[in-house]
Amino acid sequence: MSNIKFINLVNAALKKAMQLDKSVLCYGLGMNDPTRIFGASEGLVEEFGEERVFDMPTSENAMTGVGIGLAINGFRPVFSHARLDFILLAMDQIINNAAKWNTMFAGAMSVPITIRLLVGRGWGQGPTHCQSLQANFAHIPGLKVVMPSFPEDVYGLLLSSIFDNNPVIFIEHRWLHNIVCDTNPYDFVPLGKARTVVNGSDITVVSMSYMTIEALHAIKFLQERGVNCDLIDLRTVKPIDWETIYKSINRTGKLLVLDTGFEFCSIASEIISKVSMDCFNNLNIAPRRLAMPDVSVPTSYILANSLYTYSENIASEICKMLKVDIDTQPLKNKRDNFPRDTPGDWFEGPF
Amino acid sequence: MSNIKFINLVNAALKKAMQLDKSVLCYGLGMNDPTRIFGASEGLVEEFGEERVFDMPTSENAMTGVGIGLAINGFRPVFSHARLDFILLAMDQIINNAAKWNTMFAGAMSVPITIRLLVGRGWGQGPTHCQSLQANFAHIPGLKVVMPSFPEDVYGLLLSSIFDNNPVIFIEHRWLHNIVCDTNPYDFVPLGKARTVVNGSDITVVSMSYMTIEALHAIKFLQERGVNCDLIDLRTVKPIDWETIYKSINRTGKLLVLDTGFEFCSIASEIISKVSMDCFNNLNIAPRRLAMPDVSVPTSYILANSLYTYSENIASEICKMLKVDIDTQPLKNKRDNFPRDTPGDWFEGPF
Amino acid sequence: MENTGKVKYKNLFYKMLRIRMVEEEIAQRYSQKKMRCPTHLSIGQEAVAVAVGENLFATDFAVSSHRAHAHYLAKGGNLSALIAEIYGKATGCAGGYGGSMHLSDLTVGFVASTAIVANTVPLGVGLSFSQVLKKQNAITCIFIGDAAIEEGVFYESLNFAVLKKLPVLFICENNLYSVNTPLHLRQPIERPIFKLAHGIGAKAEQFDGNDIVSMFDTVSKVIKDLRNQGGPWFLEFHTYRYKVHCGPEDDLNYNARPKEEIDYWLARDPVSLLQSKLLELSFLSLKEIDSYKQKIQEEINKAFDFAENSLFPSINDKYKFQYIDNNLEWLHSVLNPQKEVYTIE
Amino acid sequence: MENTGKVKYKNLFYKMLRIRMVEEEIAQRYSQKKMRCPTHLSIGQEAVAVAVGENLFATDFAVSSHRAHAHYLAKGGNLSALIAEIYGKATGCAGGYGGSMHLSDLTVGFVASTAIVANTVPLGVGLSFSQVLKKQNAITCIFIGDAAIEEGVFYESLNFAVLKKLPVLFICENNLYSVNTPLHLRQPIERPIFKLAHGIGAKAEQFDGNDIVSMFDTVSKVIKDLRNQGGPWFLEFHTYRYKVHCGPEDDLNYNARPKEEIDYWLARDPVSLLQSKLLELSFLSLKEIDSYKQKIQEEINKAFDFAENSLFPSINDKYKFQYIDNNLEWLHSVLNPQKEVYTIE
Ligand SMILES: Cc1ncc(C[n+]2csc(CCOP(=O)(O)OP(=O)(O)O)c2C)c(N)n1
Ligand SMILES: Cc1ncc(C[n+]2csc(CCOP(=O)(O)OP(=O)(O)O)c2C)c(N)n1
Ligand SMILES: [Mg+2]
Ligand SMILES: [Mg+2]
Repeated sequence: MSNIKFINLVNAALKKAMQLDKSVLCYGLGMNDPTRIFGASEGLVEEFGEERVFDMPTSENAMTGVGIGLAINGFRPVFSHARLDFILLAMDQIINNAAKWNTMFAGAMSVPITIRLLVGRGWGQGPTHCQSLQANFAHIPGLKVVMPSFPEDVYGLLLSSIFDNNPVIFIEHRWLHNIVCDTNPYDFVPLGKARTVVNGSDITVVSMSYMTIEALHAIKFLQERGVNCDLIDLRTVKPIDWETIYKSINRTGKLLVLDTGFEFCSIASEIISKVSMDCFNNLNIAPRRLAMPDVSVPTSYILANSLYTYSENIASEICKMLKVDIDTQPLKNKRDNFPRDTPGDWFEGPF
Repeated sequence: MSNIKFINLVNAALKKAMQLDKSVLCYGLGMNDPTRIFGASEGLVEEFGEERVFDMPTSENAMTGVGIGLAINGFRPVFSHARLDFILLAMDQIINNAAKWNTMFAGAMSVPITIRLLVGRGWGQGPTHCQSLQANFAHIPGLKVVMPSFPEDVYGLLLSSIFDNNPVIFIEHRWLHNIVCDTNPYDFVPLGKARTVVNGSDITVVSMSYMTIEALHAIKFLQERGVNCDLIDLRTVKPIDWETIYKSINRTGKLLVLDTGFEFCSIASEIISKVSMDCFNNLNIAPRRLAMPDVSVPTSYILANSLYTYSENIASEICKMLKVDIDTQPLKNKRDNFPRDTPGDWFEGPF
Repeated sequence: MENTGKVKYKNLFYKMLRIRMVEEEIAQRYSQKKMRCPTHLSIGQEAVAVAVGENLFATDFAVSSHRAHAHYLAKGGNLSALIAEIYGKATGCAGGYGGSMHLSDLTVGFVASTAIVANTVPLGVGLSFSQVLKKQNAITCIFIGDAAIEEGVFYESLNFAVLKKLPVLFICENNLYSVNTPLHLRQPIERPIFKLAHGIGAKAEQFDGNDIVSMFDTVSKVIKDLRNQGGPWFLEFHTYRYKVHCGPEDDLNYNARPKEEIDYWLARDPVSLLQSKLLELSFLSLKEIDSYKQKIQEEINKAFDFAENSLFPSINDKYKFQYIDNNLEWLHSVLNPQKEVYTIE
Repeated sequence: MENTGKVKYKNLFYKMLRIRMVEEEIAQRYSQKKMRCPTHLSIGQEAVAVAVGENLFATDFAVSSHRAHAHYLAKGGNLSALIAEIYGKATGCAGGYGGSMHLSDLTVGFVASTAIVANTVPLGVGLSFSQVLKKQNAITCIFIGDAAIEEGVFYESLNFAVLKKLPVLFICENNLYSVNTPLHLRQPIERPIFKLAHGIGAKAEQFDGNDIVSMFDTVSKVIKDLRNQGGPWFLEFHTYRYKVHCGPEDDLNYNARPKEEIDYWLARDPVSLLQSKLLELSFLSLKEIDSYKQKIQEEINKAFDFAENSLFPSINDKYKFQYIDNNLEWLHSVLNPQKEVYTIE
């Protein structure tokens, strides 16, 4: 089992969904081409045929509406995009139609569409190929927004998204795709439930998607040095599992939120504001966030790298919050073993 | 001067801008039709001609790109939309082009476009004609987002937006359009500076756009009953004038944020989270927000009304926060003198 | 028109008259301020809806836009539920959540109308695609105005429909205006809309949208062709609206629109045109018309009574449709973590 | 080809060869991992860029897409600044902020290329509109691929250009693929792209995009017509890409694309085609070609040296372009609150 990567589990979930239910369809640019969207659609067209697995014109907006139409008449379409940034062309269909359909017609019709969006990073993706805009979707009533971090969760989360009766925005960070799974990944995972990845009582760290991986490095490093963090991986960023977060805060009294998106009006803002409103008396120091700063990400890797949050930044921030003095240089050095605009050796493309 | 309404001052600002600088252009659906977009473009085509003031096809996306192209080659286009909701068709042009152009080409070109978006409310606007999505724009680096509340400010703010070298999203709430001005409205108003509308030391109320009007009613009512609020009208919601907010908080120790938008990942979230992070030790009770709940707004006025925040809700919230016992029924009664799905008598259309 | 057409055209006349009278009643009562939502009337454009609607089955789908009352009714949508919807009542066809711009009657295949120009177009194409995938022997109709074709999504949708040869019928009511903006400020007028659609790859035709007698049979043929040979088909109907874009007032103001234009179209009112022809041919008497009107008026009165007497949706339901609940216990139970094996090729 | 064409075609050959050699050098050095950004090569498509670029002045504008090196160079863009940009250096044509997909050289009118399919199309139309409004006697070129025409914004933009008769030239390089997806899965192939554009209202023509001799003079005429009579003009060029969609590897893999297709196009390589013709006519000798190559290689080496030796942008500048500063003191000083009077009509 140890060879299975995150992207393979995305593929396995799509296969499973299509086997379980004939109404599941998969489409997107390059769906059936030799690269199969980084492997996500591997083997699908062969098993389920071209009626259920199809490529499309470069028409993101109409093809979202087509998916909504299919969904209204009983299908469960999964619409995949190689970059989240492309879906900005389809915001009218997503916000004015998909998100509102259920309310607008008083529950007469549901729109069970799943929109898979991949977030790019590194290797000079440039400002329009690296945006992690979960906040823009989460802001809209009626949408669910799912952001898996671990290969152990992605299979279950994707299946729950596909079989959810609401439109689901399913955001995969490209840097997760090659992460190998080391426990059984085939379990059911409900939407709306966070996962406590590490237990600790010094501080609550709330995270999502690829940031959870960086957090894990930082937290393991600190653990070895006597600092114990609660690490909560959101999995679903809308709706948020407040209960799990509040419980942790009420134990630790301290909150750090990590976000892959821009900081202003982010999921991190929402979490910090909700915790400040609802757990005010249990917070004993100022909450903090680490997110993308409020600036477009340039292409040159020198500049881009400087805007991202790495494990050593997380470790430092935690130390600062806890007022402990730990040298984070070893984390930094370890990371410098491979280029900072790649997640490891494998990332020189396809992008 | 007392007859001048908010919408007349929008019109006056457009005229002034076009007089000051030949590069200012105005366009949008219905720009030169008999109703002149509620009066905003009154007299413009007559004074400046059809080359500078023009109608367009119902092609929001391309016409945003056309505006960007005009801006790159030296124009200052003002693009008007009767509803904010329509601009969702143009998110690619706004986010992937306008917002990033400056960074993407290292400052070689600027995109001084102003996009006027009107937010609808009431009279059964329905879920897709009443969205106040400032948070979705504010989330994006590179955009400025301006939300005037008072007729006294709109002239100055619109001029500063038009002559700003960055793309500016200028959001006008339709319920402000008929508000009459009672002091001199022709002054310069810089972007990025909030306005302290009322001074008080009991609590800081931060607000924007139409919510400031409701807040003002509530705060005057409370003032007469011995409760003194600091009311800060943001005017620019991105970038935010943190200094003014922090100063007030550090005096009052209490924060209530009002927002015309959906609550999740909102401007209100951003403000509460920033204040909680940066002024933690000066906050002495849990901050609160009043914003649109996380649900689409139905058309039936009975349902829609129940989702909006009225002055009595604000007054009640403040009383709850301050633990004072004031009967807000008089505010409620006063409001019930005219239908709650209109701002007053004038609003039965045009919408 | 032959004698065989008598029953047919009398029926069409009745339906057009009914739509006209419904909308006139709405217009008349609108000032009572009980219908509190933006309302777009189709008075002057009834022939198109009826000509198309008459050729559809309940299993066919239709979607439309902000100006949808006529399409809804011609497709067989429930009248009382329409009026109640405009009144914002729980008995409305969208439970009061939708209003005049969001109509739906799934029992007759009128799937939805929405308020954003052209945004049901891809949805209609998706519905049509779903019919093909499900091997449902049915078609989908997409009602749009002349402005909707200016949205890129129309083009993208039509391209996809052509690519997949979907059984979808685009009905474009070209009433020369988008709100108050005349066509020539939005489109090159030397390029007719139906020719544009043809250039994109659709089978396309144009019709006099006001003279139902002149076009009904061809429309029937087109729809048969669509059912048998596939599509897409794009039909442009030239027609005219009398009321303001939104609301109950008349808009035949010689300052806003050219006098010749108004006069031309008023002389070609679709209901009057058909009525004169039927009278001329003695297919219909004035007395019959009166009895039609009486019957329709009764139906309309009932519908308004129904709407007036219905309850509003409960405020307690304001969060009811935030999300659709769904229980995934079945999924939980079919997933067997131990049994799954993933093989990497 | 007449003798008078000798200088002309030798010049065109030189320019095509130069672009080919630049891109081959990029491909070859890419594996050094110093060019760390997604890079789309146009090898096989050089004739189009050169045929168009040769007919432009520096005052004309051009915009392009992800695959823009050839367009940038053919428009006269600075070579060293291109290479430095791909290296992410401060001396790059976009200061390193843009990378291969965001090129700009305002000194020669190459305004911008961007990475989102078709999203410079309306921008180009806006530039062209700005030229008209400013009475600048110039045109704008919009380089797009065959997939870009599938985006609604292309259609909306072309409609507006037709409506306003703007002097804008659409150059569509139809290389049969969007990434790895062949045309027939995206568009009805019985509907040629240039005919589609014609249906939207543009003047339109198609060309063999690989045989510059066959099309150069007509392209020149079209551009003259555009300058004199207005536009828009839409030109479809049939051509072919050899490399993978993105990156330096070859993509002429018989599993992914039909063998006949590859063979057909390889036999019609644009550089070889012209070279053979020029050799055949003795307009050019092998020796001259060698000297061209040597000269070009020197220029290329210099450009790479320049890029390698340039500095990266400073990390301290990472927030430099968050907003453009602007001082509105002038506005403050011209606004005189006491003097303004607004009259309501
Ligand atoms: C995307 C979008 N842009 C603008 C509007 C405002 N609007 C509502 S109806 C309409 C005119 C539509 O004209 P047309 O399609 O010809 O239909 P008609 O009203 O003539 O029936 C416009 C511009 C909208 N609802 N949606
Ligand atoms: C809106 C959008 N959708 C998808 C992509 C991914 N993408 C990048 S290039 C490309 C293919 C474009 O094909 P074409 O226009 O024919 O140009 P070519 O690559 O063949 O030169 C695609 C789909 C994108 N960049 N933007
Ligand atoms: Mg119309
Ligand atoms: Mg191509």
